[in-house]
Amino acid sequence: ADLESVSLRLKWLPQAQFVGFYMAKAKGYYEDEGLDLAINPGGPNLLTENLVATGADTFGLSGGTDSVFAAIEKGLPITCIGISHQETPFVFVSKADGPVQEIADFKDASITTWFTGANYVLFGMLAANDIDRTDMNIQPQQVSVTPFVDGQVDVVTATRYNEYYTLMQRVGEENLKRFVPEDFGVSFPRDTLIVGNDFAAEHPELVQGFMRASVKGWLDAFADKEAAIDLIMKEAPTLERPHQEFMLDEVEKIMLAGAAAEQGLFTIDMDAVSSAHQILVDYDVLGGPIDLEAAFDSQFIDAIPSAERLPE
Amino acid sequence: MTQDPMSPSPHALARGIFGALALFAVWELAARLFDLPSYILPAVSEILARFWTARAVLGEAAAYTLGEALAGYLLGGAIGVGLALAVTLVPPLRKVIVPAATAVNSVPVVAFSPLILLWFGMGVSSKIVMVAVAVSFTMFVSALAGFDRVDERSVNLMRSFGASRAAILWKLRLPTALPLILSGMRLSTVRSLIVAIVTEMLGAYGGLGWVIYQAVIVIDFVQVWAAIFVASVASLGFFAVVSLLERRLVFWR
Amino acid sequence: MTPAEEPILDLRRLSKTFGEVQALNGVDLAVQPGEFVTVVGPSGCGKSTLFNIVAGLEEPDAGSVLRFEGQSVHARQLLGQVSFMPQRDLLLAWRNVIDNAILPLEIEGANKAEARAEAQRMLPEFGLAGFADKYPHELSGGMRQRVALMRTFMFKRDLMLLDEPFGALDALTRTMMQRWLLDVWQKHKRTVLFITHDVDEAIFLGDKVLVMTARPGAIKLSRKVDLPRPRGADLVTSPEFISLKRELLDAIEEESMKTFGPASH
Amino acid sequence: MTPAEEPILDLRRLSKTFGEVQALNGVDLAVQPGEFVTVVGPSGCGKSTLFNIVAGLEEPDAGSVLRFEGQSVHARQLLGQVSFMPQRDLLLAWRNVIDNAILPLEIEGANKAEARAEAQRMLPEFGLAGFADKYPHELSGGMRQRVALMRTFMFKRDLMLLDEPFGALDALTRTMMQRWLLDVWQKHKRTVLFITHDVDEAIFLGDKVLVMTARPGAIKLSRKVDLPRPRGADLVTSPEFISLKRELLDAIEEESMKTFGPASH
Amino acid sequence: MAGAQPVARRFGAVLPLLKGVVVLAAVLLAVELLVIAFDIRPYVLPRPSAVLEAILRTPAAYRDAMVRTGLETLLGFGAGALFGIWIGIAFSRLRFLRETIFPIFIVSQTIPVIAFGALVVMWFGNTILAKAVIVFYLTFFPVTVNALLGMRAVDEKQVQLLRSFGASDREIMRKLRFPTALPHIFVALRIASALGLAGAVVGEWFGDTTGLGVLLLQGMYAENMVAIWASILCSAVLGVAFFAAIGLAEKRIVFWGGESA
Ligand SMILES: Nc1ncnc2c1ncn2[C@@H]1O[C@H](COP(=O)(O)OP(=O)(O)OP(=O)(O)O)[C@@H](O)[C@H]1O
Ligand SMILES: Nc1ncnc2c1ncn2[C@@H]1O[C@H](COP(=O)(O)OP(=O)(O)OP(=O)(O)O)[C@@H](O)[C@H]1O
Ligand SMILES: Cc1ncc(C[n+]2csc(CCO)c2C)c(N)n1
Ligand SMILES: [Mg+2]
Ligand SMILES: [Mg+2]
Repeated sequence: ADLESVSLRLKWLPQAQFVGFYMAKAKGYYEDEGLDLAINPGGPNLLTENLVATGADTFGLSGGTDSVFAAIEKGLPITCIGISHQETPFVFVSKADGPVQEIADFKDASITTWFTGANYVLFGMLAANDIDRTDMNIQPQQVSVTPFVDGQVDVVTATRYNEYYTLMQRVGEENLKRFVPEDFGVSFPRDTLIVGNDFAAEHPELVQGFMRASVKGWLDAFADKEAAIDLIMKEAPTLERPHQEFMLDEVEKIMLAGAAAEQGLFTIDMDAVSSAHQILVDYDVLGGPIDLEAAFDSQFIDAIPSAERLPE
Repeated sequence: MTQDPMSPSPHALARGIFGALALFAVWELAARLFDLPSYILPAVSEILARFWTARAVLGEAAAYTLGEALAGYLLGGAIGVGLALAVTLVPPLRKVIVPAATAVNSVPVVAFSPLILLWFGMGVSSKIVMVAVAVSFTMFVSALAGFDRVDERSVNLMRSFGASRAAILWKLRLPTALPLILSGMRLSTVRSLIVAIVTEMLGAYGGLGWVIYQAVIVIDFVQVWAAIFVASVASLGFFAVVSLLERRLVFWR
Repeated sequence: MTPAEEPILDLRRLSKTFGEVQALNGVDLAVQPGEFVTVVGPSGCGKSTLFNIVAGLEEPDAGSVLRFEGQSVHARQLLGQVSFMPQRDLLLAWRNVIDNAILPLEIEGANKAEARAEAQRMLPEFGLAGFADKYPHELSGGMRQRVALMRTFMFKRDLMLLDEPFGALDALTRTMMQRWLLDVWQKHKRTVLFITHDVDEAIFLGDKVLVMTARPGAIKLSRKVDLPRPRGADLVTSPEFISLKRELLDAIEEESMKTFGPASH
Repeated sequence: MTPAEEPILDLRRLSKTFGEVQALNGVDLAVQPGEFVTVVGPSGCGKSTLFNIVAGLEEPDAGSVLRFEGQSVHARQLLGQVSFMPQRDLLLAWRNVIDNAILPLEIEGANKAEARAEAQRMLPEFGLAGFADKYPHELSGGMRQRVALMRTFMFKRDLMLLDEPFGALDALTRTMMQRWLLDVWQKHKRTVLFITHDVDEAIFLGDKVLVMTARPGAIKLSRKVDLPRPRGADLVTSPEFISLKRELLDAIEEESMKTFGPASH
Repeated sequence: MAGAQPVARRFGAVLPLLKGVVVLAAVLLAVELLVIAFDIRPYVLPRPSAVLEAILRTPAAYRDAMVRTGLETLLGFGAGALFGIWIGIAFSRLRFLRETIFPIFIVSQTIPVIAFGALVVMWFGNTILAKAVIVFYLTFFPVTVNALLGMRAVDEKQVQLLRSFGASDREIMRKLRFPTALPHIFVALRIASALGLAGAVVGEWFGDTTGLGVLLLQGMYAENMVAIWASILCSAVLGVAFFAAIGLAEKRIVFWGGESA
């Protein structure tokens, strides 16, 4: 049959975080849906929304709800058609025997976080706990967690599947204390699937097919993690296998958390979306509210029955 | 002979400005004609307008970056010239330092960035070090070529006057090397800013690179371009100042 | 010129070997105070090497005797003792006329202001009046040579070594400079050792002309020049001049034939 | 040398002005085929300017008459018509001896292989046998000059202009080259116009010596040299030589005094 | 001397290489001992043996990365060198063009490419071409500058000599100006080779699957110091190889040593 050439732009380089898409491609699920799909990695300073909006890529696994809001506000013609990480994928970490034992201790602590979205999660957590952040010591976080390990920083931001693994390796999990945003009333769903509006209008069936194939790929990856990790190690042989195994386990938890636990993978939980949206409006990151209904389109993912989007 | 096409014409400045204006005009026209969205290519007018509205942010960032670039530039220049001096004064060092410097320079500076960010933190010091690394090799090569250019006969003349090594260095080698050192410094100006900006994009507390990084995150490409324009103007200014200094100091050509 | 005096410079069996190359082989040479001695010889015969030794820049081979002002010395002891003018002017481009001239005084640690004042006073004598603030690139070839000479003169040592100081000049400018040098020398009365390729020049200037052999260099011939001073332009066509020139040319030709073999040249 | 023949080059009232500077002012000059004419004159008097015009590189001022092989021509019509050797050898560092020599033939569009073969045959005559594949940096100064001369000879034109071809050589090497040039010239019998600063050289080589005035240049004096050929080294001490030299030197001195004023030099 | 020369020539190419390898080995050994002696933590500086071991564990990955990055650099560098020379020639002949365009070229060099990854991907896709274009952009400029400088360094007297032989402007360019500019051009090529490699590495940060830039990035974000040093080592090898290759070419092509006469 005639396959339609399309591409999926990831938010980062190949790693277990994205293995479901590689699995679907390896098993031919995209071809079954009439798609000849190329998986393009991302990189720093490469914005998935941008590439999808200009038509350079068809689909994108973009930063998260926050970057989708920004794109919509700037008028980029894209729509979110599914959310991968149902809850905030990062946590704030302090030392178990350190000065920061509860959220109130953040007040006098030195904290680093990524100023690429994670900072608003932190602000939201502080606000929800009545902590005034105006004269707190919050600094941008660099690639490395070493300043935290060395004790120069009290609180560090970590993705649950990446930096947290490094921290466990270097400090030991028993010596770490986690502050999970959801425990403090804040949630930022991330790793959003997006598509260009024109493409979605012209080829709704292909979008539908893409979602179906992707879901199947992910379920296969969860079902046979050994094979999934093999696949990733083939894509990026210099990665460390134990880390990737840990990553897949964590990603599975995040992808099946919240509303997805009931409704299945890639569910768009509009409650979580609007709560994240509200935080960004409150902090004037967004100039004003955006039309969430138009920006988040559940029709494609909802067309797949929940039973088919959940592991056996 | 007909007029020499190599020498500058009296219209050089006007032509340069004309070229820039022509480019801006084509750019503006293209952006408007094809109705390009700003995430592809914003119109020049839009960028210039942002120049003004964001002048506080951009000005502060430019000062931050220029400060880093300048510090790294001076440090790198000192290291480069210092190494060249060491090699000149202690000839056996040459066999060690020249290949080592070549190897270090063969690695793109960005490859060192994670290490330097780790060793020197996210503040200005890591930027200064990165700029210094990038600048020092150029300066080392230029200064060494300059010191090597010294006429052995002039050295002998100085010796016949009873001059010490230090006197020869100060009164002869350094001035002889000055033209090449300064042309190396002129080339390094643009590079020092670029390296500062790129390093800021990998992690910083401020500066043009930081502004660009933030702007990319919120898909504000007008801001990105405005920051680039500022960087270009700053580079040209830096370049011009050093060129002027060069003309002042190397008056004998 | 009182030949009975003790020589200021006295070289005996002076030899110099660079690795495989023997540059000088047993040079014997005595220079009296106030004497103007000119040296000619084929290219590569070791003239500059001889000067380098006397200026203290190179040590001669063991067994050579080097006496200066009556004392046996190592070459390096002569560093700073002899005023040396190398083959080209070697002016420093970033120093103006005055500052180029006072360079040796500066190195000696003299007071800069005083040195400058002294140089300023000497300018007219060197035909450089009004050029104090000019930089080398603003001077003609002849003027640059005069600055270099002035620099050598300001380094007040009893013995001056001039290595082809006019080598780079055209014949006419060179003639002017020669006359001028004799003028200045006669006023300052210093001892001069002067290398040249030009036999006319050697005779015109010297109290004594030395011809060196081809490499390894030694003194082949030494001739007193008994021509009256001051010497004018018409001297070159006088019979004594011509017969001396003939003798010297023959000696040089014999030596240079050794150098300019059919293939080696 | 038959003076009755029509001159190959005939210049009348030739003038040249650069902006404010008048370099030449009414040069009158005729050169017979096969003649060897030497030109002397103070530095900056316009000798090179004269050559540049005859080589076709500059146009003279309006009113000047320039006749070549009996025809009135514009200077630019002479481009490629005259073989011109500039003051320095100007060899191309990336071409070996043969390829430097055939450069003008290559530009004429000649067959390269044939040109090379011809150059190869000429090498021994220019004392360059066995040096075909050497590059300029492997040659001594004298050899480089000979390659440049060979290049000029290979560009077979009736008129050759040599601008101080031996200016950069030391006196001894220069003498060797002069003798050799006369040898080659006598074999090839070409017309030569030869600039020099050296009066000895001008007399030694020329059928006729021209003395130019100080700037603006004109012909001050023209003297036939009635000395027998071939000329040997001892010629320079002959009475005729000396009296001619005297006359020329006086003329030059008069002119160069205008150039070397106390401040202008 | 005459006998020693052919031997020296035969080993001429191998000997420095051999010496380089020995020196490199010595340096690595010294660092190894230093790290062990001072008990330096791997996050500050890993042991060279660990780095080598990492490379040997997945040699194909590092080999492929070097081939890919090398190829990108080579393509862009070749194009940049040719274009740089060509535009340098054009600029030297057409003053209007030079004075109008050249300032824009200078300003263009102040744009940090990594800010425009998206534009690069949009215009050139995720192809090797995109990386080559970045390398090209970084390399052509120094070459143009030096080509221009070199052609200006020509001895005007030589130009006149060729004119007197009846040479045209084109012949003067081919036979005189260009060869005179070659030594300057090679200085630029040396500078450009390091810049070009940096361009290729950064270019691979715009969504690529193989290359030293990809490995570097992965090492950076996984905080895998060993992997970072492994990619640094590989790019040093690549960079030195490029530098040496240019040096070798220079020795061959500019055999006369750069002096113009
Ligand atoms: N440092 C050195 N090492 C090796 N050989 C040398 C050195 N200095 C001079 N020579 C050799 O010694 C010989 C004499 O050289 P020198 O410069 O004294 O000659 P010269 O008479 O001054 O020649 P010219 O008239 O060309 O100036 C030459 O063959 C030269 O190659
Ligand atoms: N292109 C030019 N523009 C302006 N002035 C020039 C130019 N060419 C020559 N002159 C001037 O014309 C005069 C004659 O110069 P020319 O080079 O012909 O002298 P020359 O006799 O060859 O001198 P030399 O003996 O030093 O070679 C000089 O004053 C020179 O400055
Ligand atoms: C400034 C900055 N912002 C965000 C992240 C988080 N992040 C972006 S890409 C990536 C790897 C893929 O998971 C991670 C963890 C970071 N590290 N640094
Ligand atoms: Mg000498
Ligand atoms: Mg001239």
